[in-house]
Amino acid sequence: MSELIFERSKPGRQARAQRPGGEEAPLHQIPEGFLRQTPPAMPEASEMQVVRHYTNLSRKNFSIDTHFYPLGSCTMKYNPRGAHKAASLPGFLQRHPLAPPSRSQGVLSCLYHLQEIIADVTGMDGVSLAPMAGAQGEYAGIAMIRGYHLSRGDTGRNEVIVPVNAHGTNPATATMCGFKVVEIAVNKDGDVDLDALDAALGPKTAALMLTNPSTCGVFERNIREIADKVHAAGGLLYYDGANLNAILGKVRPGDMGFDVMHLNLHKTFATPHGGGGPGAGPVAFVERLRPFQPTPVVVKAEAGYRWADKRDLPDSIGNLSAFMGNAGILLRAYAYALMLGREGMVRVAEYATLNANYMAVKLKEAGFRLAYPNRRASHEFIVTLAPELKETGVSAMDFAKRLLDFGFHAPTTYFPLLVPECFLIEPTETESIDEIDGFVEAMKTIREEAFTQPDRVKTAPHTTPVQRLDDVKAARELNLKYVPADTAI
Amino acid sequence: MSELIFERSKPGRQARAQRPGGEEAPLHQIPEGFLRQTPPAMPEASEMQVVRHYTNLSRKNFSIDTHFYPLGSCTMKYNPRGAHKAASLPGFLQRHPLAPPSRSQGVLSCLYHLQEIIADVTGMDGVSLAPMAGAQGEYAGIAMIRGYHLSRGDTGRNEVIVPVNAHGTNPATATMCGFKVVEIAVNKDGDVDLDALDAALGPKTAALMLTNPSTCGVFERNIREIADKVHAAGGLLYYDGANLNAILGKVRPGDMGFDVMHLNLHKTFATPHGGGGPGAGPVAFVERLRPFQPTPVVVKAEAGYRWADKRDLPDSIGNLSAFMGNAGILLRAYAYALMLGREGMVRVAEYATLNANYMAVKLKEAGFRLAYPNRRASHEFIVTLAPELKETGVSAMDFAKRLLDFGFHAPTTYFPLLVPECFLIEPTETESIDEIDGFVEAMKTIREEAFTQPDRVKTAPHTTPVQRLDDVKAARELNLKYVPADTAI
Amino acid sequence: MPFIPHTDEDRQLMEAACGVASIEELFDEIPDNLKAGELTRVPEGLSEMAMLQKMQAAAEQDRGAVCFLGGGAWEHHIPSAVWDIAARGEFMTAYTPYQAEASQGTLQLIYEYQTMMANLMAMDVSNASLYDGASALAEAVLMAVRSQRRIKDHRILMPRTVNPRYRSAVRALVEPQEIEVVEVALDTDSLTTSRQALEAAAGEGATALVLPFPNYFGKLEDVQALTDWAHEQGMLVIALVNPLAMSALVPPGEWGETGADIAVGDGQPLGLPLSSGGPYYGFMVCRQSLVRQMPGRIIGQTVDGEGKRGFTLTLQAREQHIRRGKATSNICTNQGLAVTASTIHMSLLGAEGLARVARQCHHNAWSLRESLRGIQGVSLPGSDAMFHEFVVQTDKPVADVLAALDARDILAGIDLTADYPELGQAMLVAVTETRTPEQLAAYTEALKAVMEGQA
Amino acid sequence: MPFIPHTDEDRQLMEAACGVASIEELFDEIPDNLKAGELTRVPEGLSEMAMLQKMQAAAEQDRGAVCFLGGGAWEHHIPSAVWDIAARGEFMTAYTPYQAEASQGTLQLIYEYQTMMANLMAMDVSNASLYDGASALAEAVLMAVRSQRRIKDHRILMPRTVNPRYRSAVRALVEPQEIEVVEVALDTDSLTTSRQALEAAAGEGATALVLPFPNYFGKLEDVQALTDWAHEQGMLVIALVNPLAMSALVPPGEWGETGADIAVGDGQPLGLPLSSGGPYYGFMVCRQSLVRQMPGRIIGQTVDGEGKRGFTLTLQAREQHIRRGKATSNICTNQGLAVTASTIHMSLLGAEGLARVARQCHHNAWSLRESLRGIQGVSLPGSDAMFHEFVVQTDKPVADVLAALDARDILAGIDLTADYPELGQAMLVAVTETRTPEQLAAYTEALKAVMEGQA
Ligand SMILES: Cc1ncc(COP(=O)(O)O)c(C=O)c1O
Ligand SMILES: Cc1ncc(COP(=O)(O)O)c(C=O)c1O
Repeated sequence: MSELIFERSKPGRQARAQRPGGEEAPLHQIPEGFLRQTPPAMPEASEMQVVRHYTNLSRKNFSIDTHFYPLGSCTMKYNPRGAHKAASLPGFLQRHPLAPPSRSQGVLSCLYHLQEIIADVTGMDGVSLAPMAGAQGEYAGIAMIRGYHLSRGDTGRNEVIVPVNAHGTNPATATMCGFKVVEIAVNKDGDVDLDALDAALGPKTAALMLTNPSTCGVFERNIREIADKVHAAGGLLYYDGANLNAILGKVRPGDMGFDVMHLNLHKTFATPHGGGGPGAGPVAFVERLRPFQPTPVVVKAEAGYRWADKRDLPDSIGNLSAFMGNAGILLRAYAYALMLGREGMVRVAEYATLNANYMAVKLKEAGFRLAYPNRRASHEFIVTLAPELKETGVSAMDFAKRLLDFGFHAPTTYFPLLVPECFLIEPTETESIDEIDGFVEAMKTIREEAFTQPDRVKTAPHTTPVQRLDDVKAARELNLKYVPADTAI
Repeated sequence: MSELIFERSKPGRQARAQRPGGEEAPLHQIPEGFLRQTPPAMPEASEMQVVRHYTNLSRKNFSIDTHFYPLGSCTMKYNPRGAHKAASLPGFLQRHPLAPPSRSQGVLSCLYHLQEIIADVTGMDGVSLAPMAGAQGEYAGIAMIRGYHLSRGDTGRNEVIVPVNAHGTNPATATMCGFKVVEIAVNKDGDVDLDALDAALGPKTAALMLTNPSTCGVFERNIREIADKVHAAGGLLYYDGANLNAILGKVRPGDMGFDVMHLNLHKTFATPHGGGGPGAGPVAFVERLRPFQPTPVVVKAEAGYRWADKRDLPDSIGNLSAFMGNAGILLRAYAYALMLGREGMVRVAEYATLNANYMAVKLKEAGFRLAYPNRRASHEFIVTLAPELKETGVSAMDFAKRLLDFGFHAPTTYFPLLVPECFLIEPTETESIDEIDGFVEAMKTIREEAFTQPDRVKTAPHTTPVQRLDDVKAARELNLKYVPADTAI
Repeated sequence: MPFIPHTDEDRQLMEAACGVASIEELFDEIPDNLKAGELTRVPEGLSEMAMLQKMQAAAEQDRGAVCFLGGGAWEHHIPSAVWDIAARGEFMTAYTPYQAEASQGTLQLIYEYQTMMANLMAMDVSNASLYDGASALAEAVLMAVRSQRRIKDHRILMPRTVNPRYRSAVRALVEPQEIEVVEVALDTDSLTTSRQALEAAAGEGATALVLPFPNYFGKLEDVQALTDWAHEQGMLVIALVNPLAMSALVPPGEWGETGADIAVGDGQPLGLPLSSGGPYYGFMVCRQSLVRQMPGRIIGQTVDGEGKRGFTLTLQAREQHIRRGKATSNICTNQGLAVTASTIHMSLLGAEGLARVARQCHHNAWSLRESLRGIQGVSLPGSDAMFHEFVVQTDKPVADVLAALDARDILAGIDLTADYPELGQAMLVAVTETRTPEQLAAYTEALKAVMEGQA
Repeated sequence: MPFIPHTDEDRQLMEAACGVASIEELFDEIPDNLKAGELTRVPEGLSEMAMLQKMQAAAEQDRGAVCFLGGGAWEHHIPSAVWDIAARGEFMTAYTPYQAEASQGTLQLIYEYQTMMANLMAMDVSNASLYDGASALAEAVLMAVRSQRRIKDHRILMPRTVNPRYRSAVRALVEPQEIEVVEVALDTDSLTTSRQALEAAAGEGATALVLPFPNYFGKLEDVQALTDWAHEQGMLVIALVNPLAMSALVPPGEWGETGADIAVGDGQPLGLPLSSGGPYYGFMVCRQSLVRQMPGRIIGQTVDGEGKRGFTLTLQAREQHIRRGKATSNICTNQGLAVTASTIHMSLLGAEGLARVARQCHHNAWSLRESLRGIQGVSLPGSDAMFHEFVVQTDKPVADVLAALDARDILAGIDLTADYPELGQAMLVAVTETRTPEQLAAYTEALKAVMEGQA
């Protein structure tokens, strides 16, 4: 059942209805040297074979539509089918990105209102929807900060400060923007170490990048103090919005003192993750950063909505994609926002937080160790399985794999790195107490197993289409594409 | 994982986005006695819970999109996704059945052309698309025959002749139309026993119902002789079109001498079976039966297409449904016909026949006994597992269940009844030699098992969500709806 | 070759295995004179793209009007999840669940459906579906006849307040079995069926009474009293209901002292798109004591070898594939996928959601009806107690009125003149939860303009 | 509460378990002065029905014109099966396949995708996708820079025949790393890039040369000779290609003596709807020797404990979640679902199907271009060797011409005047396999009418 589509192929087989009918069209006046001589090795299968192959492949995945997926920092919540349907309306799917304003008022009005909604929930002054994922949103934000400093002739600021528990995209983004990364410590309660911050701040500081609540699953209580310190040092504050689900409509990054931020609409606004994307990572910013925002953005004029581009925003960091980012994802997010409404936004944060705290309490009662037992959980929290590893030899990885056998996707493991053997657990607001209790039960059972039959856990998973995979082999003997056995390479 | 949706429910839980917004609307001037007092016990679940429940339920099914399904007489072939998409176009889905002609020319033109196509491939003079499945098509056809005889004052014809291997719907239909059923034998080559036919024919004969090729999987060679006999006796011939896939475009029932027939579009025209329907069962007929056809039918007039009803066809047997039968299925069939085209129709019969004959040969080579070894297979053929049962105690049922473990849906078992321990096998033209060879291999393996470890086969299936089910208990202790454990009934 | 996977090599190999030189030879048992010539009315094959372009053009042609038509099919909102899931290959391309172990998805779903439908009707047992509401009504009539064996000459009381298309379908489907369908006159004032009319039609007695609720005109028959009356006369009561309405109105199981005996109707309001009239599905629910007379498939719960719960087809001895000529019906293929969608639909809405939709339909219809009051030349017959449809009588030819509104992109109602000459110039108007206040206002304005001659 | 399953009872039970009197208390670590007031610009919540009505109205507004726009996104037929399968919950709502054992569906699919894309480009290895074609080109530039460590001051030769939106995105994405992007002049006669212009731009040398094929104007750059020239100068060659065209035209792996080094482009023509510009995906393929410099996820084949084949993320040490500030890119979420669709699309079409589509596009474009020849005031610059786009110059302001055609429901082309002042009044016209002969004729007629003043 795990044949590749290539292994199901046979020369000459084809999904014939999918080609243009009639004779093969001629190629006109294209010189021989520009023509392909050997056709590429591609699948050769009938339509039904393709449908069956990929339908069956899909059945080997866990997904939100089939499983509870408490993946910390990833906000795997229900992706409303209505939003998918809205974005799939023929009028939206068929619109060319360069269609003139006369053929664009529908989509532009949606995007304009989405900009408004995002500005409102973030407490920011402006929004550009252009970035295509969180990391590109970070890039946009940091590039805007760079543009800001440079525009003021403040050219010495070449450092970006990042706490050690930051997501990998934060330091990677800073580097892409040409900055040096300065990592600072986090204290035992999960807050930024203020002394370390003081030590790091200075005339070279361009920005501090922060998630709040952080990936430790706790709210940074000193945020205003931190903001003041950074601003006093002449730096700006970047907010990594990946965890916005925790505080949506409850606390606004703009009010915390942040200058610019991204949102992961594929997290907070429930657009589907798609097995790794596409997402959308709008940037929201305070007034003084407006001139630098990425293009295009929708503006409202007398004659209707239109795109503003480099001509309107000469200081813009520019366009980050060929057109308008992942427009189809933005439409899904807009549909979601319309359904939630203003009351619904706040409820997201409330119930995401309730679920996380409840689950933390239940796991603690079951004997698990919380990484930050004295703190409220935000929408997520950390359990460390270090005691279990020590006593039974069963690691967080083993727990993770064994959970799959119980029909639960594993939480985020080994991130953030500062907590050993950690599980970062985020139930999200769309799961019910029943699923949460079920997960806690499974965790208890596995813990029991760790003591009584550790091998059962260490060799897990047992019920998935494949057993535990050899990652070392994968990296050592690189096999990145299929080559038929009878082909000499 | 097999909880019922009711067992996942909790009072007050709801998929809130799916209700009309705002306040609950008032009920105006409806007297108390007309209002419902206790709300029905219905599921109470969140949108995600419902999505997850039914997505996971679906994963417990075999289907054409996931498995080879060689179910004889059912024509489980690939259901083109393009046809599904065509019928799901908003303009089609949103059209009200009673929309005036001004808002109906699109759909009417499609249905009109489908009538034409069906007339062509059946060799008949007229077509009504009204019947909603094969059985209703049979009803229409037999009722038309009844109307025909009565209209001529020929009131004594109260018998319908049906061969023993006919599908159950044939005799059941005759009964529903008020006829007495006369069963006749089939000879050892699978043909109608002509002596039995002669004996049965007479002044009471209203019709003979016949499938050709029959459910024995062979072509009735004497069909013209049979037709002549029936006609000579004053009866008419009904063609059960369930097996039309075998001869599509190759031989036309009209040319064989049949007077009226149905088609199962959900077989021959590849509309999906949907886990038991919906289908569509158009009737096609010769000229003299036209006045009796069921309504409505599409006619072409000066002003465009329009529906003809009882006013146009006063002798019609009438309408068999509230509107126009399963219009959405008819559109799928039309889309399929458009893609096949005239060449494609013939190819269906050719490759369906090639596959069946190849598979029969291969199974015979593997040691299985064909029921009609001296005959060409049509699009299907029969294997009898009587020898295996005798030698090993493993029945056709056991083979059928064990096949599921190999990822193959079982063929039709124990039908037609006249062949003991039979498998009626129909691979269809959309399966490739690879799937067929795989099935033959599985059959060989199971046969091997029957001799070496019969219990493994008798207790199969082993890999399905449930093991073999207790049908007797199901019928004895009727449990036809869920009642919560704590409810006294 | 669209949809055929064979390569030339495959074909040759297979021909060789069969011992034939060409596929044609496999047809050698068929007399030559029977073989078809070229097809002439089937066009040449199209690619999927060209097919879709053609179909899209046809589909576009029929779009663009706001719909106030009902009469057996209504435009309702269908949650997006419904068809996304129902159209999954595993549901859509499965066969009838004869192999239970390979069909637990479909089987459990139907068991859930049976539960929902029985509960919605407040009755005992449901089958797995019939073709549509009209044919389900015919099957109910046949079932009533089978259940009343002591009666010799079967007469069924059929009020004229039953959908006229249902009435004619019933005639088409039961007449050959020599069952008399007796029409019961319409009270044109109330647009309901009076006890007097029933008594007149009943004469010596009848096998069953059909009670529509709401009736074709959206009015509420006095089902409580009439059920008891019919039972006193020894008749069975066949309820014909809109299932959506049953979330808010009294369900058949609670009519009169003991409830109706059989309930049928069309499942369309529960998640099925209008789609020119189908596929929808007919539902049928009955008392436990009648279950062996029920037509169609029924799913039962059972256990497997390990005692694990599972679901399977049961009571198959009623069905044609076992009982053949003596089966309760000839139905085989039913409307499985429509039921699949409907089950998901009901699960998403729940009792409260359904009732909310029902009330919103009712309220919107009521609002429109109120707003039409006073338009010159318009009258609104019948009592004010209604569900979501109502009759409008006009002093101009209704066909002209409808055409004038059509020209304004409003499908304003169903012309009743042919089916109900006794109502004069009349049309049937339906309003559901999908109609916006703006659309209701536009309707009123347009009708006013047409009726008051400024059209 | 839309999408929240909690009943009141659940909430209370959970609050009690947490030892709080209300949910609000769970937020007690947050300083009060930070708490948000009511949202003012988020409207009130809508039901799914009302939301869809609103979105439907917006979507309808933008429909109705026949599209001849390209410039990086083209209307192609997408087999119906593609999105039916890609939108299955198991693909659409899965996360990045970090837990390999629970993600074999996605992982195997990407491995298949990598194979298809590498084969289509005739190159060694593919990654699992980048955001879009423009950002992929920027990543290729950064990758070239990383691979040419010996060079100190990085200069990238960027012909003006590269899509102007790609050029500006590259600048936006690489400029902070102090890489100079050198524009290479356009030969306005041939609409290609000349060797001379390249030599002039190269000066002392460069890190890499970007070669678009077909270029922005649909023309064919002399990739064979220019690749060898660039390699001789020690530059890497970054091929920027239309992947559909590569089924018929010479692929990057076969350019010149040794092939291009990196190939990128946008996957949109392989199964992605226009959708206002996204989601599409950027693909990237390279020589084996450069694989450790590649950005983005890569899937490798491996085995499980029982030796069974399986697939997993590999070479993760290149990525931000492991390497953080030293990663090859900051990309994390990519365009997985778009790749899923594309993989199914390519499987359905196969090499021959793709080539047929490519040829049909080319032929349709060619036919339209030929039919425009001779229209008064129209000229068709450049050589006749083209793929499926071409430039039309007009002697009237092109903005007016486009507006006049828009009024006839034809989106006739992309206005080039702002991006290419050197071309005068010019527009870029694209034609794909989806355009019918009737639509081509209508275009010609309309342009004729507009240009010859009968508009
Ligand atoms: C905390 C944090 N920041 C940033 C990102 C990057 O976002 P994206 O994957 O959308 O690029 C993620 C998501 O993976 C995240 O969890
Ligand atoms: C031979 C034969 N006749 C008639 C029928 C009845 O058709 P339907 O199920 O569409 O009512 C079938 C299908 O099951 C059949 O196989």
